[in-house]
Amino acid sequence: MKLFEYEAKNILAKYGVPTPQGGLATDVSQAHEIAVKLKPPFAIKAQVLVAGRGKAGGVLFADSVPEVEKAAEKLLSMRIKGIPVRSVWIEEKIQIKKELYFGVTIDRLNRSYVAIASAVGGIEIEEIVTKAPEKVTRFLINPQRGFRSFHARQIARKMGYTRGQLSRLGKIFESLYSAGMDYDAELIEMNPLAETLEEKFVAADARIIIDDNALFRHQEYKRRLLEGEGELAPQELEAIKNDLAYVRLDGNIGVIGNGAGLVMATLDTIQYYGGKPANFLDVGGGATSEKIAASLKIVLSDPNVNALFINILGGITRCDEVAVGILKAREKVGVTKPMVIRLVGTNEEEGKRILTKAGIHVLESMEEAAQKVVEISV
Amino acid sequence: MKLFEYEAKNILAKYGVPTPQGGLATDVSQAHEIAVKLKPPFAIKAQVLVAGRGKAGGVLFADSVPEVEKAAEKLLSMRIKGIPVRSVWIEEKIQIKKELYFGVTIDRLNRSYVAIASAVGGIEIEEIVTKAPEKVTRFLINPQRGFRSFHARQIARKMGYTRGQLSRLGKIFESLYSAGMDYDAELIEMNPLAETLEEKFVAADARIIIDDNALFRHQEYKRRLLEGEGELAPQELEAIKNDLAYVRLDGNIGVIGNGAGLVMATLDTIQYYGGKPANFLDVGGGATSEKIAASLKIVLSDPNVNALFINILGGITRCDEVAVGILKAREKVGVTKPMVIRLVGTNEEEGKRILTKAGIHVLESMEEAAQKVVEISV
Amino acid sequence: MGIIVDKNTRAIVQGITGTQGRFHTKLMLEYGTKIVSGVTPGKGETQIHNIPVYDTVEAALEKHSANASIIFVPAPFAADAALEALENGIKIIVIITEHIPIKDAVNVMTYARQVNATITGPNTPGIITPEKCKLGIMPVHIFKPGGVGIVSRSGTLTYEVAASLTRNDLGQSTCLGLGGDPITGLNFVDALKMFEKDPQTKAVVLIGEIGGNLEELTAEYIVKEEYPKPVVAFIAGRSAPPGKRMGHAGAIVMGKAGTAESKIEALRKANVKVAEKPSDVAKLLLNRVSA
Amino acid sequence: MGIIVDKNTRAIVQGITGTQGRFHTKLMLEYGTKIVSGVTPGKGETQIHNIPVYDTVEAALEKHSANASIIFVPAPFAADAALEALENGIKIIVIITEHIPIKDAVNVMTYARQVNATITGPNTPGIITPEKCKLGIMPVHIFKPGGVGIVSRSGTLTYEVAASLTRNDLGQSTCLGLGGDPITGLNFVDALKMFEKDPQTKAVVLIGEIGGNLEELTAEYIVKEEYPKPVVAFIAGRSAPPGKRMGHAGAIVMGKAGTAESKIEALRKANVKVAEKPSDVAKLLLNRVSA
Repeated sequence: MKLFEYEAKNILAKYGVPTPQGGLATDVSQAHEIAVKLKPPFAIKAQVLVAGRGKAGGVLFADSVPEVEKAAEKLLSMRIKGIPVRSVWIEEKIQIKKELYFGVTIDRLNRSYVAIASAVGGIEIEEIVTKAPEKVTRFLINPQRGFRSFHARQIARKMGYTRGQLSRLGKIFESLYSAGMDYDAELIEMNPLAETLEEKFVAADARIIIDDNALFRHQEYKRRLLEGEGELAPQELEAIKNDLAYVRLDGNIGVIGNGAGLVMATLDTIQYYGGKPANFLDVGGGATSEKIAASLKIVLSDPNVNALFINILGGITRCDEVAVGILKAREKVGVTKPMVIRLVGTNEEEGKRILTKAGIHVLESMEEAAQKVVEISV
Repeated sequence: MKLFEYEAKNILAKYGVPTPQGGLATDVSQAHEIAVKLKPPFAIKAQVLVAGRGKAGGVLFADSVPEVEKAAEKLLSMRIKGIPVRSVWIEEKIQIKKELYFGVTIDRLNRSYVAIASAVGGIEIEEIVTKAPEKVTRFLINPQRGFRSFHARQIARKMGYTRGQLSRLGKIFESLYSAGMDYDAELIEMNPLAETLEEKFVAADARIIIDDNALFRHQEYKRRLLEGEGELAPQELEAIKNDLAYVRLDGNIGVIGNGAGLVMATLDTIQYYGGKPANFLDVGGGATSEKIAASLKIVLSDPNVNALFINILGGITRCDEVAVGILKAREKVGVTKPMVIRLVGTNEEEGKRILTKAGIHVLESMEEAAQKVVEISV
Repeated sequence: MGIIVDKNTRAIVQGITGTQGRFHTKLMLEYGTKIVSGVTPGKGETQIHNIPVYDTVEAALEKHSANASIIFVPAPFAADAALEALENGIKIIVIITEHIPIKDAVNVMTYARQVNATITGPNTPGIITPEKCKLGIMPVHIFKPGGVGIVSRSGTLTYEVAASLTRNDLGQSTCLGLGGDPITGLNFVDALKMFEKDPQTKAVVLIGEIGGNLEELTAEYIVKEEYPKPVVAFIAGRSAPPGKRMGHAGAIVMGKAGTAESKIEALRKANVKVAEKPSDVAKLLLNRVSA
Repeated sequence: MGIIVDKNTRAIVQGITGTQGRFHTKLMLEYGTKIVSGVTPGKGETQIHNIPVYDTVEAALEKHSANASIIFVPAPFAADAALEALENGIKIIVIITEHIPIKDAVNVMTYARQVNATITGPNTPGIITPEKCKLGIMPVHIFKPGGVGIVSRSGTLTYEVAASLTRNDLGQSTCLGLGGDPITGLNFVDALKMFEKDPQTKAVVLIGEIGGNLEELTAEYIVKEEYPKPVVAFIAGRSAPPGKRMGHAGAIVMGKAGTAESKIEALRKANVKVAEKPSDVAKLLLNRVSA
């Protein structure tokens, strides 16, 4: 779960990481209230979760309170990559001498957390790694020993700092790690971490992604997610509530399948044959007929969908349950779009019988089915 | 720092350990308010830190609210081992089927924490270990791996429990460990941990000793300690404030020295020659003249003291500083009791010169000095 | 032969009394897997399918020797269950449980490495050495013994491929699900090493997906070590957009890292044939094995 | 000879810029100890008594090889300093700092054991091999080289005894302060083992105090291993009441455990002569050594 910049900055501030003074506004009068308490110049930043906010014009600067109001008004009426801006974060603009990067994320190969630091910042870390690998320090964290203050100082030293700056940076790194662990972050980063003209350090921007699987330990954010306070499409929200994995895409073929890998391969196969998937939807293992029905409802609520592909390879999932779910959905939701169904595996015969009896044709080959649905969709 | 039973029980309850319903009262009307909210029968327990409260009559039982009031009144006017009872804890009396013991403390030999469990409880753990060693389970905790729920269940199993009781006990053990670690407890124990007639478990009594050296991480308790809310003698409180190690004893020879081992040996030597020390006071290393003066003031404020023994072996501590401190104290506090001073080590000559000039005789042998102060004191 | 599990594997089932644990214990027993006991805290001294259940792993092992464990314990407690197995000396662990927090998984893997244990999963369908031993939840009729080792990050996609291999008379030595999470006990290179040593395995199928760079590192390994057995791969997620988690916690393209293109390119450079569609795996394999 | 430290010991000082660190660095240098560098985070690139100061142990070791560290860092940060030294490969560590929380000390000791490092302290006056090396804060004029090893839980009491030995012409091989805390790196048995192997040490003085049962376990060890060198002991705290901490965090009688009586009895049973007063140690030693 991605946190908004203001959420991330509030967490960092709680852990003692210097962040710019600021506040969150959802309208112009709030923007005024916040700005009058701050020292100019100001930065006004649209609070959206999509990447590339800066390039999309989502960050503005101002020298006076009236300018802040104007900027806030502009941003709050904007859409960034289709997402309406609901709030802006107004903060004191930092005088940056140098932009650094520091983050903690997971290292799949080493099955551990890793701290990544760079004396170059402000651009995506992957880009930094490509452009200036010699500026990047990676430090693998042993979970039994933790990330201790001296580790943090060793990293600060590798970045070229000494004395007071080294100590200050070390404290910031240590705090960021603590925040990351406490919040089960799969990514926590300050980018840029700004070195100011006064040789201090401030987290100019911050990003936290909480491990979805650990959200049960962070109910306040889980609640925020389920209340739709994020930027989820209605289908995505409905999927979370039904414990389904759904991703909206920009095509026209609705896809439902069991198993993440199988559904991904289904999308790929559709694309291979020249079609465009409208979504990814994995019903998971052992789905009940109710879950199948809910999936159909979600996929069909996307107005772009003009054909449906249900791809089930029954292992734990029973084909007869799937068949019943499809009929249920047809009854309740009213399936008006053409459907292609591929159904093999556990209780395959019974499933086929149910569907065939209801006048629905069932295929056995995934590729054949994919070709067919592509034909229908164009 | 020892916590009161009610403090320990509140911590345990916060960590999900079942404790009897109850409340704290400092007068009879509060006792009434608490009792009417509880179900009889009741236990009324004097909140004192000294050991042997039960035998001293500090725990009473009642079947009705008026009886609770009577019991509270009685306890609140009592002294237990010289300590006035300032508050009572009133709780629902548990129907105990069996008394168990569980605690976490430090294992000096293995330099780790150890969980100790026993299927016999209600008496001091040392006594349990002596009387029924076969009932006692010791589990060394690896700090890098922690004390996990399965460790707790393994212990519950060794105590003879299975199924639901094993699970419930396991959860309680795990919670107690977490509380102990979070509060830097050098000892945290439930004794007895009561098995009820309903096969549930309740911490009938609880004890927590916070590591004094970790009190800086637990300011709320440090504050409580310094505010004198404990049971410290005025001298002990004054010593804490001056960063001096002071223990009040029941003799008449006031003792001041530098270094815990040296002061202990000084007390032993006084006793060896037939005298009775009034206190232990260690000024620590490198004491300033102000600290020496404060020490004299504390020791002399004990009315039992009729002679003083100052034993300084200067290493970091400078003998001249000690001498100046003694003169300062004599001036300000007015030292009316006879003093025996042993002063050797760093700047010994200068220290002796200062004191001799002021008419104070200084000895070099600790044993000679001890003999002399014993002579004076009887 | 095959890898990790065989006829001699003696397993306990942790979380045996839950719906999944109970159901799959039955299926594993039917397949011939030696399940010697089950563990569910609080449910000791009972039986499931005539298998005795204990409160702790320690208690289970006192009565029945075992060298493996399969874990169905719910996510919040699953890491603890794995640590319990490890601390009691079990060296082969299959964690079926999905949705284990990363932090917990990292802890388990650190400990496992210290004691040299083999962990499959979490979020895996498990491992099967056809007609010898199944420690997992896969449907069994799609597998048959033979010379192809399969290692995969995906469950149903493995079934898709295995079924197609079986239809083409390409039996399997062992099929191993690494698990769909970002942190798993084994990775492709670990599996390749084991398949290399296994005389029954003549060729390896590697089923990857978007997210991370383990497929790329595997390609490097194949080149560097001149891996001696033919490898055929399928990578799911060519059509996946960046920044979106495709069902699996581990299946996500972050910025430019973890794309299917990058993986396919790396593997092709390592002379691994990469299938366009799942059904192409069998064809490519037939070419490689006969070639 | 002597134990742990000698002419070849090359030490860094962690916390060198504090009042104590600075003062005692000077005294150690004057005694001839090889202090090669100092470490204080935030104070790198300075000098103290011509000794270069670095921000991290890593930086210090890159410029000057060292095999020991003495720590004067304030209590809240001292455990971290010890871990820094350990992780950077230092195997001899003296922790002078007092008031380190037990939880922190336990962490340090666990790590030290894993990497086979020797930790003296915390809350110790340190260690001195007279006229060879001093890693500590003890006054030096009371020591002289000779054949008696001293191991003690108390600082000033060690000085009292050492001064009295020196007056009686009984020089010392090494004097070692274990530290006054309940959790210390070394204990009496560790020291006895080292003194046993040291040819210079002809007899050992053991200065214990109330609290814990390490003196009792030491007595057991002496009996069981038939310890070959004469041992004389002094135990402080015969007059201490139960439940009161006598200055040292570790000096406390809990219930009936940790009393001076119990320790003295155990040692006497192990044929260790126990002195009634500090000054008696020299007499008993003269009897033992000449006997």
